[in-house]
Parts: sequence; structure tokens; C-alpha cells
Amino acid sequence: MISIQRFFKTVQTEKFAYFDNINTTFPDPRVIRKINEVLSSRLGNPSSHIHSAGVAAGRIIDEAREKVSALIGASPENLIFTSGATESNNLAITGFLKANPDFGFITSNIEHFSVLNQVRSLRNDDIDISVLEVDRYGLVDPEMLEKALENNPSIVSLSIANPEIGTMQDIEKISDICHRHGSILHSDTTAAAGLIEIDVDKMGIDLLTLSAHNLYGPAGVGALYVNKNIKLASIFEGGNQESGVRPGTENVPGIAGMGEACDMIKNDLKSHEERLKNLRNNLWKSLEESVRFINFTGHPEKRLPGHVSFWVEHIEGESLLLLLSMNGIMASSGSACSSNLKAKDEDELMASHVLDAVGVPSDICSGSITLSAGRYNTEEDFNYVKSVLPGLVEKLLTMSPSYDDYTKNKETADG
Amino acid sequence: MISIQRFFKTVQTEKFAYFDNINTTFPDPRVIRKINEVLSSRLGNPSSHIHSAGVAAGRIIDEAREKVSALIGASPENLIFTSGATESNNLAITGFLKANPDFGFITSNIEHFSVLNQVRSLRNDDIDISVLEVDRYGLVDPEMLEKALENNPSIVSLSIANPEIGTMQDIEKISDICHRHGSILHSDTTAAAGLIEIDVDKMGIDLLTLSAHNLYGPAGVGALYVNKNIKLASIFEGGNQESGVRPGTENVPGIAGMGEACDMIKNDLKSHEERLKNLRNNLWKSLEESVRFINFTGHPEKRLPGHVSFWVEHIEGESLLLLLSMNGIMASSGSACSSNLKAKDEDELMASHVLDAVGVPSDICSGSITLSAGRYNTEEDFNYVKSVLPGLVEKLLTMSPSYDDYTKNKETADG
Amino acid sequence: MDKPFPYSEIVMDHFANPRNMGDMENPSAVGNVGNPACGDMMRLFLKIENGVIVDAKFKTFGCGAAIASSSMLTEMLKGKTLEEALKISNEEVVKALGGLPEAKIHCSVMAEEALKAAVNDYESKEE
Amino acid sequence: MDKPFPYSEIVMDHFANPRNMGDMENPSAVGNVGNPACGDMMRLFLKIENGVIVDAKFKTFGCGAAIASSSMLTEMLKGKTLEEALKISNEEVVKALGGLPEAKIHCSVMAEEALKAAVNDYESKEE
Ligand SMILES: Cc1ncc(COP(=O)(O)O)c(C=O)c1O
Ligand SMILES: Cc1ncc(COP(=O)(O)O)c(C=O)c1O
Repeated sequence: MISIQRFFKTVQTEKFAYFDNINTTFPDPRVIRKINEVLSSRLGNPSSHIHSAGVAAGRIIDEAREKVSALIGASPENLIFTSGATESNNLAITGFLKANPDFGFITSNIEHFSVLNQVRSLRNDDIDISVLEVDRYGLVDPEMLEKALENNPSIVSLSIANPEIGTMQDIEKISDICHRHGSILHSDTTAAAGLIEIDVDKMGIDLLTLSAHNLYGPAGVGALYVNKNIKLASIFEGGNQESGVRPGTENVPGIAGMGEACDMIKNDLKSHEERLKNLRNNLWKSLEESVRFINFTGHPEKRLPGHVSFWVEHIEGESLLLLLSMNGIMASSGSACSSNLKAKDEDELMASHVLDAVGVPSDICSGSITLSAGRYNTEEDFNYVKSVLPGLVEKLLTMSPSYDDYTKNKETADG
Repeated sequence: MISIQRFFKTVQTEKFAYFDNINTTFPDPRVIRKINEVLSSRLGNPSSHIHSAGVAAGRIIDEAREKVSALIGASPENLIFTSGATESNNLAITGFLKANPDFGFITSNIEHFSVLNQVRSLRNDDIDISVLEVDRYGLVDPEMLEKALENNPSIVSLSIANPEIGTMQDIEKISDICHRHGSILHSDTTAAAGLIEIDVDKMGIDLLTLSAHNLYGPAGVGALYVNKNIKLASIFEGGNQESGVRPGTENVPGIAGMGEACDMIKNDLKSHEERLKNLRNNLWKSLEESVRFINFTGHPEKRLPGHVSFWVEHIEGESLLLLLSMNGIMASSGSACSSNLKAKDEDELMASHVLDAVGVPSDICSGSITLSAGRYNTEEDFNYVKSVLPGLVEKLLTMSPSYDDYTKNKETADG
Repeated sequence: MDKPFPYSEIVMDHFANPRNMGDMENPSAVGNVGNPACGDMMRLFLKIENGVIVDAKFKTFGCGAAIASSSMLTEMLKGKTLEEALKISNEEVVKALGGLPEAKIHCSVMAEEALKAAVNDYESKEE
Repeated sequence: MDKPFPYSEIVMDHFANPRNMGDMENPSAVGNVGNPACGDMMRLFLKIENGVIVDAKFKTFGCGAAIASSSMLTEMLKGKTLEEALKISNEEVVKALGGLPEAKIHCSVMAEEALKAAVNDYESKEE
């Protein structure tokens, strides 16, 4: 095992440009202060509402519930706190289908594993399941959805934005279709929340997943918005917390931190969105011009602000990620969870299901790069990437026998 | 809704004696410092192991895993982090039975809801289930267990200590019986850990639940020790974190805090245990002499240090809890989760299943009081309880028509 | 959604400082409801003169809501004619208390029943 | 249990500063393995004099482990006779690298295969 100090020794720069916000963001200073305050407040268990220490803890949760709800235009009484997006996604889908066993389940082939893998466990339960195939930009075809909904009311789970390729669905159109067919829409907004405006009523989302650590809050806490007309069953057993739907003592400091993060975001979401959109477009254009053999993934316009993703012919993605990392640029191959460096054997080293879905040649898939910026990324960060990335690609091209063959073939063809 | 400030207005004292440690403890200053440090460290997602920010996060988890394991004599590779004891208990039992469908499930009628309510959801799955009845002290009868194990290898879930009545089982004897029958033992040590020494090998525990917020760590994080020979299935779907058994981005700050708490506890567990045992015995004796109509619950010797529980004839428990609270003594009726003040209707206002199990008259059950001390409780705190509690009981007795009837009947009988 | 503290300020005030708690010498009527085995028991004493309740006292074995309901009821009764008193419903007690948690509504019902029992007692004595 | 960083120090060193990377003029033998469509491709050049490998170079399209395995292999080859070289197994490459993640063992296999392919190429030319 290489120690972190040793790893840094191979790092050739003092620069630190964090472009992996899609996998986690740094908690905001205001969030850190709040968590610190809550941890120091000698609070009781929120369920111990017989004494003031417990009452105080309950109040902190209620305040946070208001702030988180406000970010998505929801009523506080319709918000459930969970341990994160993974749990929220499971509670939304499996919890809904437990309480509504006549419904089907429809999702797309680019959803996060915490949505998509539920297909596996639900298959035993006699539930109608469809997995929609997206187009080469990662967009769901409304007609395909319409068709899938013909037979049966379903819970449809489609995220607003995909973390790996950045594509954003036309979620209002999707929710319209769902509701016209008596179906309901769950949307995993882990990748989108904090970057674009979200409103459950305007967008027509019935169940909505939020993750705190993806919006400048702490890891270990998430939320699920549940439209008041929807019945959910809990996915594990215990006490009566969170309206009986999510048993277990609440993560009071984490919830408080999530509340602060959402409150902060609400203040200046729009300005960061515009800024990151411009910086993204600029970076895209620059890489398009300076990086040979680059292929962008996802939709060129309908995409997350601050999100650029691509693969490069003739070079392998992990090598590029390592070189970027050694130069202080922290990027990823999309969803950290699907990162395969730690797979237990070669079989697990499968290509990303998302890139596969959008038609990237299957064995290039491991080679894609996602650069995801957030509110703390400066223009300087972007400029640094622009200045460094083309050279790193060239370095790998000089090492690539595939590139050699390509040039030789070209010379032959040209000559 | 009463505001916390207003609630405090009714509080008649400046005293603050926290005797609800069984429901949650205050995080240790060392824990708070660590969490603060981790939150401020610009860490990546631990699954982003391609860059140093992600690597650093992974390292923090590994360090904490070592510290938490050390507290229970386990190897770090056998420890899974979860969102808390509720999830750990569900993962242990339902996760085990998913992977080992031929096993039965045996538990007792005084386990926490997060264990006991699984009977409900597992009943559909064709699993042999027995719920053992405890004796009036809350002890499991080894012969009954032996008998229940005759037919079928089972997962037996019995906690070391009960939070409501404080009784501690003879866990080594229980694990012996389990293993002789080819069965395995899960133990929920939420109430015991941090107060008494726990060693998975010495005690023969195969699956062990820990909760951070019950041992001076933060809420929202727990752990499950899993003997290396045991196969578990995950209880929800997602990425490959925690050996694939517990998907979802790890609660890095919470896990780090739990590690610090466990490390701290390990240093001076014994001395606090002795101190709290003496203070408990002393309080017990004092209340026995000064509180009329008192009935202690649980075992008088085989019980948690710092834990005294009782009910008082002729008075109702919630009233006494409210009076204690108004005098700055924060106690509970056992497990906060079963507190019924917020039940949605009268039917939910059921008596505590634990007190019912140990034969307390069924409608007194809502009347029991649990005083649970922890490492921060001083002798002064105990003395304060001794000085205040008898008077509060007397106050309620003067209000009680039941007490009037008792004295009249007695006068008649005596006269 | 959950409320941090389940009791209103008025409930806490009546619990902390119950009005008219205690025995009454020579009451005109006594209403007994509940049962100690149910953890809920209320005894209401009324002094009635010329059909008017001139004094009301109570003793209660029960939770915070039960004690507050008893206390509030006695306050509401004083000065009322029997006829007026009998119109007091449990909802009015709940309202006067600034609300009760749903699971505690039965405490206000017990108060109403204690009143009815006391009036019955009074009427049976008059006959 | 998971390791925070999956590559050893030696792997990272050989990845960051690959030894013997590049083309070779008039190689005695070339070994080609892998396929760009598989995201893994390695080309090994050998200069052989009197049955001894006097120089080895590589070009690799692949992940960190593939590049490090290639680099390490070329270092191990130099100065060895063909007979000695053929005894180098992928396990020896892994060992020399201070270990590889399980899922990356195939990269060391590719290196071994490239060596065999180069020797084959040499032998076919000799015939
Ligand atoms: C014995 C026991 N087990 C499990 C739990 C559940 O713990 P948590 O609410 O932290 O998930 C509790 C909570 O009070 C408990 O007392
Ligand atoms: C779109 C999406 N959904 C859900 C998750 C799971 O979130 P968590 O790991 O925080 O539970 C992720 C994590 O990367 C994600 O990218």
C-alpha cells in the first residue's frame, strides 16, 4: 500500500485544481461551523422529547428540514432525511413498490447503480420492469417512455442529470408523460442539485433524492422528498423516526449541516450557474481545439454547468487520470462508485454502463474523463486545465503503439 | 408548538443533570475536534482513489476502522460502517438470512424494535422464527434457547444489555450454546458498548452492532462486525463500498469521529466502569430508602453500570419524567424510540414491550423511569437526583386519587 | 411532521402549576373515572349552590395531559350552572389548552367523563 | 478490506518515469500483443546480440499498471540471454513492481505475452 505522503512525492506540482465535484464537494465553511456548533451543544436524542436536550435536537432537525425543503420548493412535512442518495433511491423505489405492489418500475440504462441495481432485487417480486435505452447523447426518448407506460401505472425513475456524461433530461416533459398515464416520477438529483434550480412542483417530481455531500454539505446524510399523496413503506425496521418511514436515530449534526448548505446555495445559485456555464463552454472549446483525437460525451448544450466529459482515441483513460492527478488536477471517470481500479477481478473491470449506453466503443469506456467543477472552482482552475491537459495527452500519444499504427496507416493512405 | 425558550421558562432550575445517556451521549471534545478537522480537509470521495483527495479520505476511514475494531477485539477487515445501530441490526439479521436462507431466526421479547420488528418482515419469507420470553429480571433462559435451537441452525440475536431495564445477559454462555448447535450469534451492543469491555472472540459473538452516538461519537454512524466466515447480503442496492455489503458513499467525518470515540474509550473504560457501578449501587440504595412505592426493574446485579430503572405505584411515569425535566434532570422511559408521546393515536400508546415482558403490570408500563449515567456524570449529579427525586414522587402522590384510595383502604384494614 | 415538543405552553403551565388540585371537604358531588391499573384516574369534586358550581377541585393520576386537562376543566367549571357545565365538551378543553397531541386526546375525554360522573352523582343524591 | 491507493510506490514510479519507452531503430525482434479496441496494447522491441538481449524498449497503450509492467519488464530483460528471459513469468513482474491490484494482474500477463511474441518473432526471422 502506498502511503499518502509517498503518493504526493510522485505529484509533480503544488497546484490543486479539484474537478471531481460530481463525486463529492468540499463542505462549505458555514456548514462546518454549524456542525461544530451542533456537536458541541449537549443535545439529547430527538426522540427524547420529554426533556429540553431532546427537544433542542428535534428543533435543529426541523430548522434544517425547512431549509432543505426550500431549496427544492417543497413543504417541510414532505421531506425525509436518510443516510444519503443511495438509501434515498432505495427507499423511493423499493419502498414505493412495497407499498404499491401493483405498480411497475421503469428506469433508464444510464442511472446510478443505486437505482439501476434495484432491477436485480425487484425482479424476484413479480414486478413489471422496463429499462429504457437512451440515445447517443444520453437522452431518454419520450415516445419510448410513453410506450412503456401503456400497460401499467409505474414508478418511473429518471435522474435530472447524469454525473458521468453531464446530460440533462427534459424532466418537465417526462413528468407530464408520467402523470398523464397515472404514473409517478422519482428523480435522483444527486448530480444536479446545487448546480441548477430545482422545483418539485414546477418540474412535477413526486419523489426526489438529494445528497448532502454533493452540495457542499457533509457525507452521510441525504433526503427524500415524498409528495404527500404517495405512500412509502420503510426498507428496514426499527423505531418511528421520520414519520415512521426511516427508522433510526437521526444524524442531527449531518442534517444541520445539510440545512446550512441548502440555505447557502439558495442565495446565489443562479450566479454560479451562469458563471460555470460560461467557464464550461470556454473549456470545451479550448479542448476541442487543443486536444487531438478528443471525443466529447453527453449532450453539448443540455448539460450540467461546469461539466465536461470526453475520451481520447489511442490513449487509455486511467493513465490520463493518473497524469492529471500527478499534476494536481483531480478528475474522475464519472461516477466514483463505478470506478473499477479496486475491482476484485478482471471480470468486474467492466466498461462503464453509462458510456456503453451512449455508444462509446465498449473498451474505450474505461477511458473516459469527467471534469466537474463546482462553486469553488475559479477561472484560474479552468485555465490551468487548459494549459496542462493537451500536453499530457500528447505525452501518452508518444507512448501509444495504437497512435503509431494510426500515423503509419495515414501516411500510407496519404502517400 | 412550544418553543425551546418557552419550555425552558417552565424549567425551575439552572441545574443540568443528564441521565439519558442510554439514548444518546454527548460527543467527546476529541471527537468534535476530529470531525472538524476532517470536514476542513478538502477530501475527495473515498471511491475516487485515482487522486490524492480521494486517497486521503480512504485513509481516514481505514484509520477509524482500526480504532473501532480495537475496541471490540476485532480485525479491521471484518468491520463494516453503517448509518447506525438500526441499519446494522437490519443488515446483520435480514442481510444474513438473505445470504443464508436455510437458517432460522431466534430473538427475545425484550430486543430493540430494530431487531424485534424484523420478525414482521421476515415472517413472509418462510423462515423459522422464535421469540424467547425472558424471566422477570429480563434474563434469557439458556434451556429455552437450547430447545429453540434443536430443529434448525439459526441466527440468534440477543443484546448484551437492555437499554430500558439495564439487564445484562450471560453472553458467553449464550454464544456457547449457539455454537454447539451450529448457529451463529448476533449481539446488539448499542446499550453496552462504551460502558463495559467487549471482545468478540472472548464472548464468541459472530455479528456485533455498534452505534457511535451511544459511545460519545456522532449520530448517523454505526458499525457491524462480521466474523470472516459469515456471508452477508446487502439490504439495499448501489455501489461497491464497504466490501460490497454496504453501498453508498461513506460518512467520512462521522466514521472518523467514531474512531476517535472508540480510541478514547479504550484508554479508561475500566475506571469509568468501576466508578459508575459504585455510583449506581449507591443511588439504588438511596432511592430504595427514600422513595415510597418504588419498584426496581431489571436485574439488581447483572446490570449496566450507571443504570437504574424503576416504576412507582400510584403515580404515572410521564408526569414524573416531566417534573424531573423541569428540575433539570433528563431521564427517559427507557428507549427513546419507544417513547409514545408522539404516537399518532391512542392505539399506538402501547405499553413498553420490554416492561410487559418482565411482568410489570401492563398499564404501569408507560410509567417506568430509566436513569442512565455515562462517563461525564459526576457524583454531584447523582447526589442531585437523590435529593430531588423523592420530593417529586411525593408531590405526585399528593395529587393521586389512587394513593388516596390506598391510604383509606389501609386505614380501614389497620383500624 | 414531528414537533420538537409535544405539549403546548398552556399544557405545561397547567401541569407545572395545577389549579384547584386537592381534596374538598363536603363536596356536593364527586366524579370518579379511570382506573389505576390503566395508568389513568381522575377524581373531580364539585361544590354546587343553587345550581351553580361555586367550587371545583381535582385529583389525578396520569400523564401531563391528564393533569393539565383536569386543571383546565376545573377552571372552566367555576361559576357555571350545571346546565352550562354539561355543555363543555372535551374539544373545548383541548382548545383551551392550546391543543393536545393526538395520542393524548383521550385525557380530555376523561375530563369530560369525570364531569358527567360528578353531575350524575349530584343528581342521584338529589333524588 | 479496501486500500486507500491501489498502486504501489514502484508502480507509480515506473508509471511516472517509464524506463525504456520509445521506438527502436532496426530491432532484432518486435512483440505485439493486445488490441486498441480492448484498451490494452503493448509493443516490445528487442535488440539481440549473440543470444543476449542488449536493449529493450516498449510502447504501451493502457492503464497505469500496463505501462508500469512494460517498463519493469524491459528493465528485467536487459542483459539476459533469450533462455533466461523466457523464464520471466508475469508473477515475477508483479513481484518486482511491489504487487498489483488483483484486477490488474492481466497487465503483467500482457507483458509476459509481449515477451513471448517478441521471441517468437525473433525465432521466425532466424529460421
Ligand atoms: C439497544 C438499542 N439498539 C438499537 C438502537 C437503535 O439505534 P439508532 O437509533 O442509533 O439506530 C437503540 C436506540 O435507542 C437501542 O437502544
Ligand atoms: C447520480 C448519483 N446518484 C446516487 C449516488 C449515490 O450517492 P451516495 O454514494 O452519496 O449514496 C451517486 C454517487 O456518486 C450519484 O452520482
